[in-house]
Amino acid sequence: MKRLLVFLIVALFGIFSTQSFAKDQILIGFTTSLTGKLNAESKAQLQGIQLWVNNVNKNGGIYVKSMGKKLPVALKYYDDESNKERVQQLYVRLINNDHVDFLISPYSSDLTATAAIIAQQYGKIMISTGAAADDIFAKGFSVVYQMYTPASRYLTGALDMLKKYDPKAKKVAIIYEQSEFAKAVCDAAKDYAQKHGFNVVMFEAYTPNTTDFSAFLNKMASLKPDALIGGGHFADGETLAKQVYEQKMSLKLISLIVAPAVPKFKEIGEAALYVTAPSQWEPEATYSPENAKKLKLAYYGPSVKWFADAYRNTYKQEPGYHAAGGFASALVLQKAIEETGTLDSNKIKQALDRMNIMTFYGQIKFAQGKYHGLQIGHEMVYLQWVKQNGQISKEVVWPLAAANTKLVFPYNIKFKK
Amino acid sequence: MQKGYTLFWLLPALIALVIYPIVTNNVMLRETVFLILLSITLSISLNIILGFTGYVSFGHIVYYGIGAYFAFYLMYAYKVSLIVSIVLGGLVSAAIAFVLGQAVLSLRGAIFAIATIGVNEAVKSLINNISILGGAMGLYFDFSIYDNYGGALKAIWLSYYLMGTLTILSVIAAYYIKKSKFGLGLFSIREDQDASAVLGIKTKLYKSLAYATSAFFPAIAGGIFAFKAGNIEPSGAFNLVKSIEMIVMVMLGGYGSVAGSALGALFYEKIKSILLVMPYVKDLHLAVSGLILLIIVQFAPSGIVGFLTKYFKNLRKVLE
Amino acid sequence: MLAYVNAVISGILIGLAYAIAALGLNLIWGVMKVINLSHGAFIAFGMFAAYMSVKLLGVSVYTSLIPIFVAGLIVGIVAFFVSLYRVLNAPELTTLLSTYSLSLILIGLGTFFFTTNPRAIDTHLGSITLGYSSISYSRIIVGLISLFLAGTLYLFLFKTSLGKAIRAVSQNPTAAKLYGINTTLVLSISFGIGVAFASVSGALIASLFPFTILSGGVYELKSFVICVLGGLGSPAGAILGGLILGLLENLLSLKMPVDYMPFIEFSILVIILLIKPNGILGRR
Amino acid sequence: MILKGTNLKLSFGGLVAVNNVSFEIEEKTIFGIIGPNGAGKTTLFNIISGVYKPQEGKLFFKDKDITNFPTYKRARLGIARTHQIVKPLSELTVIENVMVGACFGKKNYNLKQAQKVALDVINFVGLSTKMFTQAGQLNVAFKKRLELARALANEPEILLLDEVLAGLNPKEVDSMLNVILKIKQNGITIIMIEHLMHAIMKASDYIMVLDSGEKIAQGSPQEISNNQRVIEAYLGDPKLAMQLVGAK
Repeated sequence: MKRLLVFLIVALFGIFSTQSFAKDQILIGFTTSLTGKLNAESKAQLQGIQLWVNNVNKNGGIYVKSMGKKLPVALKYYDDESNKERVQQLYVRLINNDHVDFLISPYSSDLTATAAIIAQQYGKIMISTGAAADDIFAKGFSVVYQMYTPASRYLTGALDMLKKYDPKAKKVAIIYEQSEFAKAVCDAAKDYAQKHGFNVVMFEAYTPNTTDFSAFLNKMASLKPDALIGGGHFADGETLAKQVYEQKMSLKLISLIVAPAVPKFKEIGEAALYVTAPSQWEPEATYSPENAKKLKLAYYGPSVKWFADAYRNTYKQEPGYHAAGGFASALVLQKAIEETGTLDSNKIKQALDRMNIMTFYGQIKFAQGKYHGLQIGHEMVYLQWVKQNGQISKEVVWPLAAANTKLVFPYNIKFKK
Repeated sequence: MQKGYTLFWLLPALIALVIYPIVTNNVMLRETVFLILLSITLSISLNIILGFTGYVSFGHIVYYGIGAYFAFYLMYAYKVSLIVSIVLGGLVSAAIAFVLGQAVLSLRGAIFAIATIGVNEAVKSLINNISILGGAMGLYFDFSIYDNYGGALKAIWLSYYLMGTLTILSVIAAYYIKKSKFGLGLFSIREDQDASAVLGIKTKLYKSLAYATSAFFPAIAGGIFAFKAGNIEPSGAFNLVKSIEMIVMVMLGGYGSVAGSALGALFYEKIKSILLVMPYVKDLHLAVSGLILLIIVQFAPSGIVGFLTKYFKNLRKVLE
Repeated sequence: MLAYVNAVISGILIGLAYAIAALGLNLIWGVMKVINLSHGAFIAFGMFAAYMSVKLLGVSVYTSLIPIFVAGLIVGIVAFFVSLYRVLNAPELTTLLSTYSLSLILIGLGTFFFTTNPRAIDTHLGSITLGYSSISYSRIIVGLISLFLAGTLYLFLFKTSLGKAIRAVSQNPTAAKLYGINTTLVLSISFGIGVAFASVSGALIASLFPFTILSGGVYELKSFVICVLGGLGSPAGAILGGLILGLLENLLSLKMPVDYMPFIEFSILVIILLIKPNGILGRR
Repeated sequence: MILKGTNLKLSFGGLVAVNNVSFEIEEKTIFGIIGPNGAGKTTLFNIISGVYKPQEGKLFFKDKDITNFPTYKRARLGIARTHQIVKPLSELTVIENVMVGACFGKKNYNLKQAQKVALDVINFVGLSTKMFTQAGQLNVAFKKRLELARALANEPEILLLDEVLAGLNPKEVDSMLNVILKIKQNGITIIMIEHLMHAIMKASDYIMVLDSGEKIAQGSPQEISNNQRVIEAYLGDPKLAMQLVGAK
């Protein structure tokens, strides 16, 4: 029996051992959903971050003043399978086993909310991208910073659009995924709609992974709304748009979060046509140093055109906002490191707290106080899928000041052809 | 039933396991051991209804989830202290199991198994729709909650100590139940329920009590886990896959044996972590664990303990 | 009113597809009293078989049903000998775990080859308009194929000697053995048919909705509910249960949030098991 | 009078298994029940031990109405039984099997006391060599003894024996019969179902005859073997009829 005990202890010693190494790189850790339902968005976000790494290392790395040299950057990431429990285990691992210097969040508000807890528990700075929920930032986190325009300002523009194009359209149906982010968006949209004289005839959630929307659509058809807004993530949003099209729903406006803003959305063909979506960023955006000067902000990092071209050249794909968000999240860290000249968490935190800059991705400024870390600088744009010369493409249609083409209205015009 | 020697080695071994990360102050190791302890608690508890009483509770994770939700909500909404919350969570979960047991334990065999899956899925989808419990997104602590425990890092250690204590208590409880008159009654029910009733055993009461006991410890474990994680959501708390993993642990170790279910949990976690980091196998870990399970079921249905005691009869007293 | 008509029609159509999935599960339970926990994995197998046929071979998803059925039959018979043959007389825990391990292997391999990314098969058949909403032709076709499959299974079970042998074994295995029925053959074929039905239902479902390698689990759980509703072991019950579930899903959701459906379904499962263990039409 | 049944009736679907059966059993006697296959003997046992509830009629134990008592409560009152198809607790050892009987029987012993009682009973029925064998591994004869031992460990006032002699060879039958008679001497009332005519005629003080669920005769072994109706009832089963006549 004693022998067994000794054996057990020895075995434990053998199995777990840690090693240390000299500081010769800046290590940034995160998890990404290489598999699972969040795969499409995660991949774009990851590519955005990787583009940043390649760009920084091409120039020899980031100059860290306290060390007197340029340090290359490296990424350490794991597949979180779009699974919350996995996210928590892996972030503990990133912090304690891989000894990463900084964290970037996983994709999606749900995964970010759980990762944020671990980051906060161990006091590691985490830049959250791909997470727009507001209430993550009402939990008293002091080391988590948001890149996305928060959910509460996500779909309100769609209602403004509807009012502008058809002041008589009052009936709105809201169908959203049961997820942190979609619920936050749609709760805020519902409040906004009711405050502005709309009649919310349907307000329902569907479980994540829903594939059959016929029951929703059937019910919706009988309520005859003018507009459908809502959605959740890519897979469900794409399906919803497809089934709306198959059932020839007579709607004036559809605005769904996430899915239509992903370039892959056009694969559903005709069903994609005239669907609108809010977007964090589009390659057509007009952020520039001149623009920044007008707002009395410093411009930092590459231009919109550089990013869009570099992304296209590297990945042979159109950049979407997930990719831009990924790149920008790392860019923010780079700015803070260069500014403070250290890798010290406390100093970096102070730099982030006072940051207010313009980048290719737009303005970036984080809230202080009760909602510490919430993004308050960045603004949304709206895009619509249209057909030009037989090609389906997306154009920025809202706000009018930023639009490069006019909204096609109403949505159901396509059934009448 | 004579007292054996199982606890004489099992308890010191467990205590050594719990203490090791504390002594070395190794955080990664603590995380690993925490999960092992959780698994041991779950498998030891499931063994009471599955191994002792013979009821295949396929959706047993429902009690873990109920306990976790109850405790989490007390802490989240009413700022009740951790210990009180988890104990209440355990009691509530046990009470629900007792009441539900009155009905579902009248089903037998595979039908009972299906019914327990149904109970788990029903509770999960119910909570998905209760907005004060956060619906499908679940609930998140405000971070200030950890301040009451001396900050987040101390709170994580606290949950580790609690999990260690719980595991040791559950092992002791399971062993003494097995060695008691109550345990004898349960084993009798497992072998032949009708004959047991004729012999004077209050079968319904005994089954329900066993069911409640086997719900109690997982519920507390759920509360501790949720506290440590800082959040809770239905698909994690009522994860059917975890439920089936519990059964696999009991089977791997040996149905009905306390030492067996502890060893089964340890081995299962070990195999899983090895598979997860092995090159080539990593992406196939699900398929490989399926293959291992298939081999156990087909060729060693009585698990590690059954295999050992078959060839080394003397081991029987130390592997109860 | 039209909303109800629509709901009834889509309920019946989808209910028939559910019924095909449940038929596979029910046949296996009826014949060998085994709850096949690899059912969902075989549904996923069918989904991906259909997906591969469409993407790689370019055949229509409906044509692919025939090879998928045959493949399902063969895979099922092999699966029977691998996972069940040795343990048929063991306690139910063993058969549950044995079929579950099979499911782990299949899903594990599936995840390795296909990842868990969502896929979809486009049928592009358009839709028929009824009042202010429409029903797609692909749903109608799925309903009709399901009906055809159910009819064929009925003819097989009641008109062929093998089918009669299957029914005999399911009603009284000992007596069937005494009458010289080769029970091993009957059991393996029934398992094969069960798996073939699961696979074909997977392919049918895949022609309507997007899916991942894990989607089978959802339909497996639905199949449990259906079997319990209609009576475990009764093929006719599976059809009835499928229709009830399809109608419930579509009709109830007109009056209450759709999200409550899973709760209602599983509560029905537990309650029926407790008060009418032989299904809503069964005797106590 | 220790046990009394009045107008007991139980049917399954259309089949009446026990129809209007009444009986009274005196303390410290052996009460035999015989009848052709399907006469309802085991069903009657199941009614007495509480496995089934009768649809009509009442059951009294020492003038107490126990018709609606659950099974376990009857065991605790002092009614123990064996099963026609043995029900060993297969994966438990012989001594554990018997301890179950002692623990949950009339005296509600704790484990220590139960162990003592179990040892006595095991010696009494002659199972001491098999004490630590798993019950599932015993042969039929030993399994029958185990059934008996477990029931005895309940320390009952009434012992129901359902064909404990079936399947035993003549030597085993004799030794089992001796055990049964010894049990009677210890002051326990025995009700036994048996097909082995010579054995039951020898052991019983009274015999009740059932046929198709109905009681067709009751009396001393002598009276029964001369009863015309009983012989007629057995004509369907010539072998038993011969035994019946031969046992005169």
